[in-house]
Parts: sequence; C-alpha cells; structure tokens
Amino acid sequence: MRELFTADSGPLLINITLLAILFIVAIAIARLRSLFAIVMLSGVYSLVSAAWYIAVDAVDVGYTEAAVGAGMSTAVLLGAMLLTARTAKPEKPLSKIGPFLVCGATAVMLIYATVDLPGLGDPNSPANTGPGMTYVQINWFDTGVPNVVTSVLASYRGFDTMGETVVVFVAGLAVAMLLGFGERSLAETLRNKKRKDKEGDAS
Amino acid sequence: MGDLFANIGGFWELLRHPLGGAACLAGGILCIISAIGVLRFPDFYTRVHAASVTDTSGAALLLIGMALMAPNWLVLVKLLCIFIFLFLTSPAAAHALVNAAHVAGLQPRIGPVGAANPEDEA
Amino acid sequence: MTAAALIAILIGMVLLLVRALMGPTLYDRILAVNAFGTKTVLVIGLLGYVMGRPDFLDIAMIYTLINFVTTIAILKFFRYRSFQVPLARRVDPAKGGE
Amino acid sequence: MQFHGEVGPGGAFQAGVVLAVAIILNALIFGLANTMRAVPPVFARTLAAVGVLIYVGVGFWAMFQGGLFLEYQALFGEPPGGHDGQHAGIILVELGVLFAVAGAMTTIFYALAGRVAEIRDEDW
Repeated sequence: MRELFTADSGPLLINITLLAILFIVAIAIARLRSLFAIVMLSGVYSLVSAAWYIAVDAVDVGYTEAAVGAGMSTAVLLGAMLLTARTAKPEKPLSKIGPFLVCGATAVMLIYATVDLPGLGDPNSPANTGPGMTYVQINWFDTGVPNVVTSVLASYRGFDTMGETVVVFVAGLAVAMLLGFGERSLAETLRNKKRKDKEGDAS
Repeated sequence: MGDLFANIGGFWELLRHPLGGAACLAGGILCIISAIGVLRFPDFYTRVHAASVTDTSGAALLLIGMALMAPNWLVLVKLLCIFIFLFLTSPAAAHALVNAAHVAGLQPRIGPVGAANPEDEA
Repeated sequence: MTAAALIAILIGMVLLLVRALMGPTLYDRILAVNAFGTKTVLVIGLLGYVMGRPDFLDIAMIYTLINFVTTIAILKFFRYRSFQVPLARRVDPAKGGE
Repeated sequence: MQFHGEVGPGGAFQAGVVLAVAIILNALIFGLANTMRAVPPVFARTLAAVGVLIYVGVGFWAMFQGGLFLEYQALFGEPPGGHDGQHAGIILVELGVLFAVAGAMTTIFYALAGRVAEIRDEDW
C-alpha cells in the first residue's frame, strides 16, 4: 500500500481516480432523463476532463476545455433548453440493444488498439521522433517564437488555421440564419416598455 | 545584524515547505469533511452550510499552503487573484442558491432528531 | 504532502458526485456541482505543484470565474425560465433610482 | 491570454471564448435587452466578419509585399533571419481569431437566448 503514495505512482493514482470520476459521470448522463441534471452533469464532465488534461500535461487543451466546455456550452445548452421540453423522451427497452452492441464492439476494438500505443511522453514514439522533432529543432531559427505550438499553428500551418477561423465564423452565421439574430426580443422589450409608459401616463 | 537577517532568510526557506505541506494537508482533510457533510446532512439548508466549509477554510488553507510553497512572485500573484475571486464569488453563489430555493418554497426540515423524513414519505 | 492533499480532495469530489447523482431536489444538485467546481479549482492548483510546474494557475483563475457564471446561469434560468429578465436594475441617476 | 499567445500556452481561441462568457455574464445580470443595447447583435456579427477579414488581410498583405499568401517573413520585406515579420504576423493573425471567435460565440448566444418563446399578438 505504501508504494501507491510514493512519487512514482502518485500521478498514476490521480489519473485513475479522475478517469473513474469521468466514467461515473458519463454513465449517469446516459441514464438520467431530466435535461437540467444532464446539463449540470455535462458541466461537471468538462471540469473533470480539463483537470485530467492538465494531469497529462496538455495545458492548452485544458484551457480550451475550461473556456468552452464549462462556460460557453452550459450557457448555450440552457438557451437551447428554452426552445424544447424539460425532460427527454422515455425510450423503448428493446431499441437500446443495437446501439449497445455497436458501442461494445467499438470499445473492444479501441482497447485492442491501445496495446500498440507508445507510453505517455515516450521519447522514441513516432510523434516525438518524426516531424514533431524537426519542428522543435528548426523552429527557433525559422521564426524566433519561443512557443512551438503557436508557431506551428499560426506560422507553419497558417492556412489551416485560417480554415478553422472561417469554420467558426460560418458556424455562428449558420446558427443565426436558422434561429434569427435575436433582435426580436430587444424590439419586443422596447415595445412592452413603451406600452407600459403609455399606460402609466394615462392613469 | 545583516548576518542575522541572512540567517532568518535561510531558516524561512527551510521552514516554508513543511509548513505549506501541512497547510495543504489540513485543507484537504477539511475538504473531505465538508464533502461528508454534504452527503450526510438531512436537508438542503444544512447541506449548504456543510459545503461552505470548503469555500472558506478549506480553500483558504490550501491557497495559503500553496502560497507558502510558491517558487516565484508571479505564482504568488496568481494565487492572490484566485483567493480574491473565490472570496468574492462563492458567497454570492451560495446566497443566490439559497435565495432561489427559498423563493421556490423549499422548506427546511424541522423536528426532533431522528424523526421520519417527510421527503421519504412523499 | 501535496499528493496526499490532492488525493484527499479527489475523495471529496467522489462523495460530492454521489450527492449530485442522488440529490432529491434540483437545488441539491446545483449545490453539489458548485462545490465540485470549487474543488476542481483547488485540484488544478495542486496538480501544478505535484507535477513540479506551478505555472498553470491561470486555468484555475478562469475556472473560479466560469464556475460562478455557470451557477448563476442555472439558477436564473430555473427561476425565470428565460435569459431576458434582468436580475439587477441599473440605478438611473436622473430618476434618483427606483 | 491573448498576449500570452505567442510565448506561452493559451491562445486566441480561448481568449475569444472568455470574452464571450463575459458578455453572457452581463446578459445574465442586467438582462438581455440591456446587453443588446450595450453590445448590439450587429456589432457582434460584424466583429466576427472583421476577424476573418483581418486574418485573410494579413495573407494578402504578405502577397502584396511580394511574398506568398500568409508568408509573414515578407510582411516588412526583411532578409531571412529577421523575425519581426513573424512576430507581427502571428500577433495580427491571433487578433483576427480572437475577434472571429468572440463575435461568432456572442452571435450564437444571442440567437439562442433571444428567441421569444411564443409568438405574441402584437407580432402579427
């Protein structure tokens, strides 16, 4: 038992605990029917997964998960719940078997594939010896930017990042095209206020 | 005199890591206690009381412990920012929560200890 | 020491999760999720120390704020069923405030 | 976060989302109508478009200076080895991403939160 708490296996224990919490939350989200509880639990899910990203040293992914998963998506999901019912439809018991089989088969294949994966931070893995290492070596001479991730994203693959920016823009535009720009509520509030003022003057 | 100050500096450097570790451990134990309280207390309002143990003493002890172990000034400033944010937002959130529950008509559980829970009967 | 504190907080998180799943009323769930967020902030801070790189506190800082926003959003939505009602009124100096 | 972007972790996308979350907090506290008066929806979607334009504009600026599309080295026509163009180009491009993300997220939030639940009589 003592080895579990020494420096070497402490991070392992933390990883296992965080992943176990993630698993429990995922099962709970799948089982619950109240949409409110599901929105809140998805907030919990992204909190825990961001903590886990930091535990495996992926700090910028943790940043993104913190900003998008916990803050933005909760507000947007609550806004979407305005437009729909409060609880999910109950499912027929037989209709779950097909998806369950597909998910189980995928899980078995993924677990089989992890046997071949290199360890976390392994210096001999393909990702660390191939183009990744080249970027790290030539980056300072090429761009003079200290952070390799930024120089790869913005400089070496600037065209790719431009595509992503356009995708975000188009996504915002598409939602606005489908649902309207939200200006009607402003117009309606102004109209209500004007009417209330008029009633106040009359009385 | 300067020699004494140098000694104090060295002594502090030696002392601050065990002190910080002890403060962190105390904070962690308080977190467990508050979680047990949230799990075991009978009704919503007492649970809010248990949860606020984390927000006040648990978080304060942990942040003080981390600040004692801080390697440089930037980390110290960030910890101070977290401290201020936490102490501004968590009372506001707790008040909003209890206010919403009260307005919605959630009644506290009143009666002798060990009485049957009205939620169970309903 | 920090690793022990971290594991203690993780155990606390699991207990809170049980409350969030059991929670007889909706407010219990919100309370558990809010306390969970506070604990996550502390976990992120301690993780930096355990891994020897305490420079990640920015994320903990942002979490503190985002957790607050989420709680307020859920409560407000639950009470008014809409985002459009103001919670606080701006005091108009011309009218002397009402 | 935004100015972290070049030398440390974090970046424009996250900063944009945080900006949008700030606007959402304002909407939660002061009401959607007041926020829409402070940050009009027109401004939000214009911001998104301007962000994309800044990004593409940096690319075309490099082209007009005689380089390739998005070749930051050519921004100021400096010899190889100089890094001012790289720094300026990355900062400008990240500014574009910041504007685009913040504008798009705010537009999505307005579109979802600003829906009137049912159509009132006066709307006809």
